[in-house]
Amino acid sequence: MDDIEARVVDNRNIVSNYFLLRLKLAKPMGIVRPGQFVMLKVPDKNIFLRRPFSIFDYGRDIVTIMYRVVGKGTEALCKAGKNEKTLVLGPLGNGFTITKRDVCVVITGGIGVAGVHLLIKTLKHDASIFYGCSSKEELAVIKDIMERNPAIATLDGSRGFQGDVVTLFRNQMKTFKGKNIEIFTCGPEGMVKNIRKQIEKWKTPCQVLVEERMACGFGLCFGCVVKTIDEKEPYKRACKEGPVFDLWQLSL
Amino acid sequence: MDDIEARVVDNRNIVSNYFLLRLKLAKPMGIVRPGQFVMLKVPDKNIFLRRPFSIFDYGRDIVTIMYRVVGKGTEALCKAGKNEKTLVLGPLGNGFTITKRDVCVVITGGIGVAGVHLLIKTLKHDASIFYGCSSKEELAVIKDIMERNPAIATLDGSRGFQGDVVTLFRNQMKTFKGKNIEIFTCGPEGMVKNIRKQIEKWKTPCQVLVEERMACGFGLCFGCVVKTIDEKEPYKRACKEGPVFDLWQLSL
Amino acid sequence: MATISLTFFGKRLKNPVMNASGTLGYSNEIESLWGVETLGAYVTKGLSLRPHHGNPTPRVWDERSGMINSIGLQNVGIERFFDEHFPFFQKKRTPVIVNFFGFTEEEYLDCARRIKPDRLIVALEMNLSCPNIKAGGISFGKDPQTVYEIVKKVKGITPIPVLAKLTPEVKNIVDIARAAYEAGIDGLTLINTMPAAIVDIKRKRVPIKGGFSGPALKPIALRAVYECSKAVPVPIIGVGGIMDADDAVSFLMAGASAVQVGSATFVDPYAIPKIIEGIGRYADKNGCRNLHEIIGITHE
Amino acid sequence: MATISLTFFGKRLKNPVMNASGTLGYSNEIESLWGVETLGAYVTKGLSLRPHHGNPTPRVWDERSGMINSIGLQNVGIERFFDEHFPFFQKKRTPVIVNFFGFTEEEYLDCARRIKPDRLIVALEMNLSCPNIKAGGISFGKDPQTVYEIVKKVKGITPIPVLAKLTPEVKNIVDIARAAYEAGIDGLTLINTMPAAIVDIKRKRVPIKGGFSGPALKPIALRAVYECSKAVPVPIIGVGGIMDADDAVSFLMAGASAVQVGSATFVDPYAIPKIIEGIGRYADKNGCRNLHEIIGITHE
Ligand SMILES: Cc1cc2nc3c(=O)[nH]c(=O)nc-3n(C[C@H](O)[C@H](O)[C@H](O)COP(=O)(O)OP(=O)(O)OC[C@H]3O[C@@H](n4cnc5c(N)ncnc54)[C@H](O)[C@@H]3O)c2cc1C
Ligand SMILES: Cc1cc2nc3c(=O)[nH]c(=O)nc-3n(C[C@H](O)[C@H](O)[C@H](O)COP(=O)(O)OP(=O)(O)OC[C@H]3O[C@@H](n4cnc5c(N)ncnc54)[C@H](O)[C@@H]3O)c2cc1C
Ligand SMILES: Cc1cc2nc3c(=O)[nH]c(=O)nc-3n(C[C@H](O)[C@H](O)[C@H](O)COP(=O)(O)O)c2cc1C
Ligand SMILES: Cc1cc2nc3c(=O)[nH]c(=O)nc-3n(C[C@H](O)[C@H](O)[C@H](O)COP(=O)(O)O)c2cc1C
Ligand code: FES
Ligand code: FES
Repeated sequence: MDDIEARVVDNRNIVSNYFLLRLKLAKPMGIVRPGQFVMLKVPDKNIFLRRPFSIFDYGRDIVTIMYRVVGKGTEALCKAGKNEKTLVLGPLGNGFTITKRDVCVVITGGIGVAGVHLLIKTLKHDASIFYGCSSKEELAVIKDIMERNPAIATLDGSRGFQGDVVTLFRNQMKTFKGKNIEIFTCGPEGMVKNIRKQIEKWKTPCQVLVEERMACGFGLCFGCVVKTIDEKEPYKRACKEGPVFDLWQLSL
Repeated sequence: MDDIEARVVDNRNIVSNYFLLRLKLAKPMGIVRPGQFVMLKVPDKNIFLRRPFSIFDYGRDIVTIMYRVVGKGTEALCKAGKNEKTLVLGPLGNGFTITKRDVCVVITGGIGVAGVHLLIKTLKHDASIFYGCSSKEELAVIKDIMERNPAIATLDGSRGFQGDVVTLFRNQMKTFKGKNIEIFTCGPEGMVKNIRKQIEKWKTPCQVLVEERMACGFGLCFGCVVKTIDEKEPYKRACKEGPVFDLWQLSL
Repeated sequence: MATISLTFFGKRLKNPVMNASGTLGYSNEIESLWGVETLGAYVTKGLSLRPHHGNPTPRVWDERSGMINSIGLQNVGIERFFDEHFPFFQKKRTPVIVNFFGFTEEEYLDCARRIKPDRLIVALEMNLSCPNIKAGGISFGKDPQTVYEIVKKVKGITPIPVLAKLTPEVKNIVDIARAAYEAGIDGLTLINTMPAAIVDIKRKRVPIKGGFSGPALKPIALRAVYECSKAVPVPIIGVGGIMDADDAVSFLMAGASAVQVGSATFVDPYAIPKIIEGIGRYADKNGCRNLHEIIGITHE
Repeated sequence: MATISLTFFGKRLKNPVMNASGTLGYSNEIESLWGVETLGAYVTKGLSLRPHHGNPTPRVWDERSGMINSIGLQNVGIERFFDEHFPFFQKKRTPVIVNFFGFTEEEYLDCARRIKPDRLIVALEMNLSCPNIKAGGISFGKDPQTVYEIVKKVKGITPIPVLAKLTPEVKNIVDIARAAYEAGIDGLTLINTMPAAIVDIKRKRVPIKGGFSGPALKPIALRAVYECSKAVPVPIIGVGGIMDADDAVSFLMAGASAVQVGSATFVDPYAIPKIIEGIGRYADKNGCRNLHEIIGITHE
């Protein structure tokens, strides 16, 4: 991990408020594991703190980030032009742990895919992917993983299953029967809670990438905590002990 | 007066810490009188307030400013590169009043010349100019008024009279004997006080351009006051009632 | 189109945006750029019974996220203000809020007594940050008890609605707000500048100590507005670091009925008209027919 | 070359720069970037007698000129700190200042009692901004009388030098500094965060209320340091909005003997080593052989 100067290569609008940002680093980052993130300086004088973003992709000094515009930091970020200078602190946090399983199931939706994209790339072809979004237009976001044949749910039914991604997963759960599966997920809290409800009975292993507001990104401030079932010390730092947690350790 | 968008044409170091900044205005400024000034936005995120600068020259949408680097605002200003965007509020304040006299005497020193430069240009050839600075290198600052044959004083004696500009003026006072003269000056408080001492006896008419820290530049804040002999209301706004004052009204 | 006008102490204001006291001259200084009739109301420079000379310079200093001022309450006095400047507002039919102060309790009372009700005068705004000479220079606004007493007396003297303008340098601003409310205050203006100082490291000195204003003040002011508007049921005017329409909307949502803009005008002399326009645009865009729909909405 | 080392309560510190409490983890978090032995002294996260869970999220929020935090004093407690983290500082021979707090007077006293003198412990730093449960949640640092009492008692219990860390949200910080001094305090840390709030206009709510830190705090902190260092003859540690070496030098000139850096580390994790280097460069460039030549130089 280090704080590295970087320049914007491109900062492209994919669809609606999704952007893909590629940054050229002045020197290589450390070894990147799927699920790790960076703290990115937003090149705008009104933004004080850095913002955490999952490493969407990384290779040859280019780090790629996919982000959705949701507030003042990301609004400012989407205005960053080619060659604009910034700083990238990373790689940070503990990524996903890939253990040998019969099937790795990745469930995600919306911008959540940014957190599992590198994981999907790493998992090769032994993975079952579920992706949910509002309509078929949004599928532009997962263009480069379409070849992995993800099961798709759209809220408006314009493509794939009509409904939310957890219902789609539930409908297909029987196909995993008897198999040794592990779930990997990243997305809104509501989705994670729904997944939990579906697998409560079997306590299926499940790794969750959580997103919390951060100030430092590497354990200094205790700003980014998530509540766990550890009674002695319930609040764990998402940036340091996470951002990937065992679902069954979380107190949702 | 208006607040006008502008871009840096060039921002040139003349000598030591003197700079000449030319700005192209998006639209013409109002009619400019010698001694008026602008409030300039310093294009740097750490500079909150604008800075006042005399209009060194003005013509065809180009306003020129000569400045000396003395603190954080001017330090930031000298980093402004070609085409950088800024804002120019002006023209502001009351300039010099040019009345018919036998001789107009302009006494100035150092960066003070920036305040009287346009006056000198306007006065045509019926003016007697005294300029003081530390050494002959600094004369680069008055290059374009050298043709007006200014009397020069340098502290190190490397050119002209060795000593300060007010002593030089005193030495030549007899040449003005019997003439109806008026003095115009702009410079450090010490210089103005010295001039006053020299002409105290005759109460020679004298207009002084004062420099005070400003926040608004046009009478809103009462930040830029100078003390006058008006007992009822001693503090007058340099930006609104000035920046040019009658020396004999000031309480120095 | 949404209306952003409002009724404030029974008077109709075009919009909820005013200048902050001491940041828009005496009357017509801004006229070459825009007219004071643009304002919801014009707030006067702080006025006292007798004219006051103010502090020597430097009086203003730049700071990364705002500015420091130490004007020292220079003003021509109430009488000259009403003789020389008030007619301008009458001509322009612009509602006025009269900011005033005193160095003794008697001076506050005399001020309040001198200001006669007028169709255009919306309210008096008591600046409680003024040093109380009899109390060794500690400002009037520091103790709930002192605030209670002076507000009670001023309210007993004038029929004009009275706003108390509070300083943030107190133990607990909500206690001060409550004291003013119990004494019968009609509204609050929150907040005045925060005491601060600058060090000039080149010249190794402290060139200025004074009041800090500008963007740095905003979250401090927002908290004061939020807490006080929950605690006392009188209208609040929010002030502190408002630079754009979003900032102004933040104050309304925190519980302010109107806002004042100070230092922003020095950075951009068109800040006030831009903010007024921006609030209108915000309302239109968000289908907000009336500002009451957002005032204090964060309380729920 | 100039020396920027100093003697603080009889201990030698390499330089006058410390982290601010709560902004540099428990011990080794920064080690992959730079070592804690770089610091003049390491200041611990606020510790209490018993472990404390802290507040739910959101705990941090970005603001134009700083940030707001509402961590809620989460910590593992004094015992676990000394068991699990203190040995790290021993190994690294890094001087430590132990920041602590309590929700009752007894908890403060118990904390002070538990911390045993050690070669590496430079001082205890009492965080007086903690809510006093018995006084209805008003913090200990608000009243000169309360401050006097608690400081007096803590001083009676521990042989270790004690610093009082004061909140700026008081009537007059100099009165608080004087009360602490009269009770025997050994030094002051000025200042803690300023209470503030954020409005999220998109979601029409106040997502966080908490302490404001960062550049916006600097002139407020500088004034506290300047006034208090003139009023009381004990060493002062300046903290609030220090982003670079010039800021640190400003605090020294205002009267601080040392400085702490908090939020700057989140913006630039190398801020502290850069500031240390920058102070050295400043001293060299200005022919300042020893920091005593500039500490409090603005007082003259
Ligand atoms: C480990 C990690 C990885 C992340 N990866 C990505 C990513 O790859 N792509 C992406 O678009 N986003 C990602 N996020 C979320 C991203 O950091 C936030 O969306 C961003 O910081 C919002 O900044 P803002 O100023 O635009 O929003 P703000 O105006 O600050 O807030 C807008 C809304 O976003 C929520 N929010 C703000 N910060 C966070 C945060 N850190 N985590 C979750 N919600 C937040 C707020 O609560 C609020 O509702 C990640 C967050 C974490 C912790
Ligand atoms: C009407 C007017 C016209 C001016 N014309 C020119 C000009 O043509 N060229 C030029 O170089 N300067 C001019 N000045 C001065 C110029 O405004 C200041 O030098 C500048 O604002 C300093 O900013 P800073 O941030 O670099 O200095 P700071 O760091 O703010 O201060 C550095 C030093 O400069 C002094 N200073 C700061 N502001 C002013 C000020 N407004 N007036 C006088 N002293 C100040 C301070 O007291 C301090 O000693 C003029 C000032 C006025 C009021
Ligand atoms: C130059 C200046 C003069 C001020 N004069 C007064 C005053 O006379 N009376 C008063 O109550 N407040 C005065 N204030 C405080 C402002 O009205 C306002 O409360 C403060 O500046 C915060 O708002 P801002 O951040 O928008 O500037 C003054 C502020 C400034 C900057
Ligand atoms: C995330 C965070 C946690 C903090 N925790 C503590 C604490 O536990 N005890 C304490 O006395 N101060 C605490 N503070 C206050 C800082 O020590 C410091 O006084 C304040 O942040 C101002 O300095 P800065 O502007 O350099 O950040 C904390 C500040 C932050 C930002
Ligand atoms: S963001 Fe600071 S501890 Fe996680
Ligand atoms: S600078 Fe504001 S009145 Fe002159």
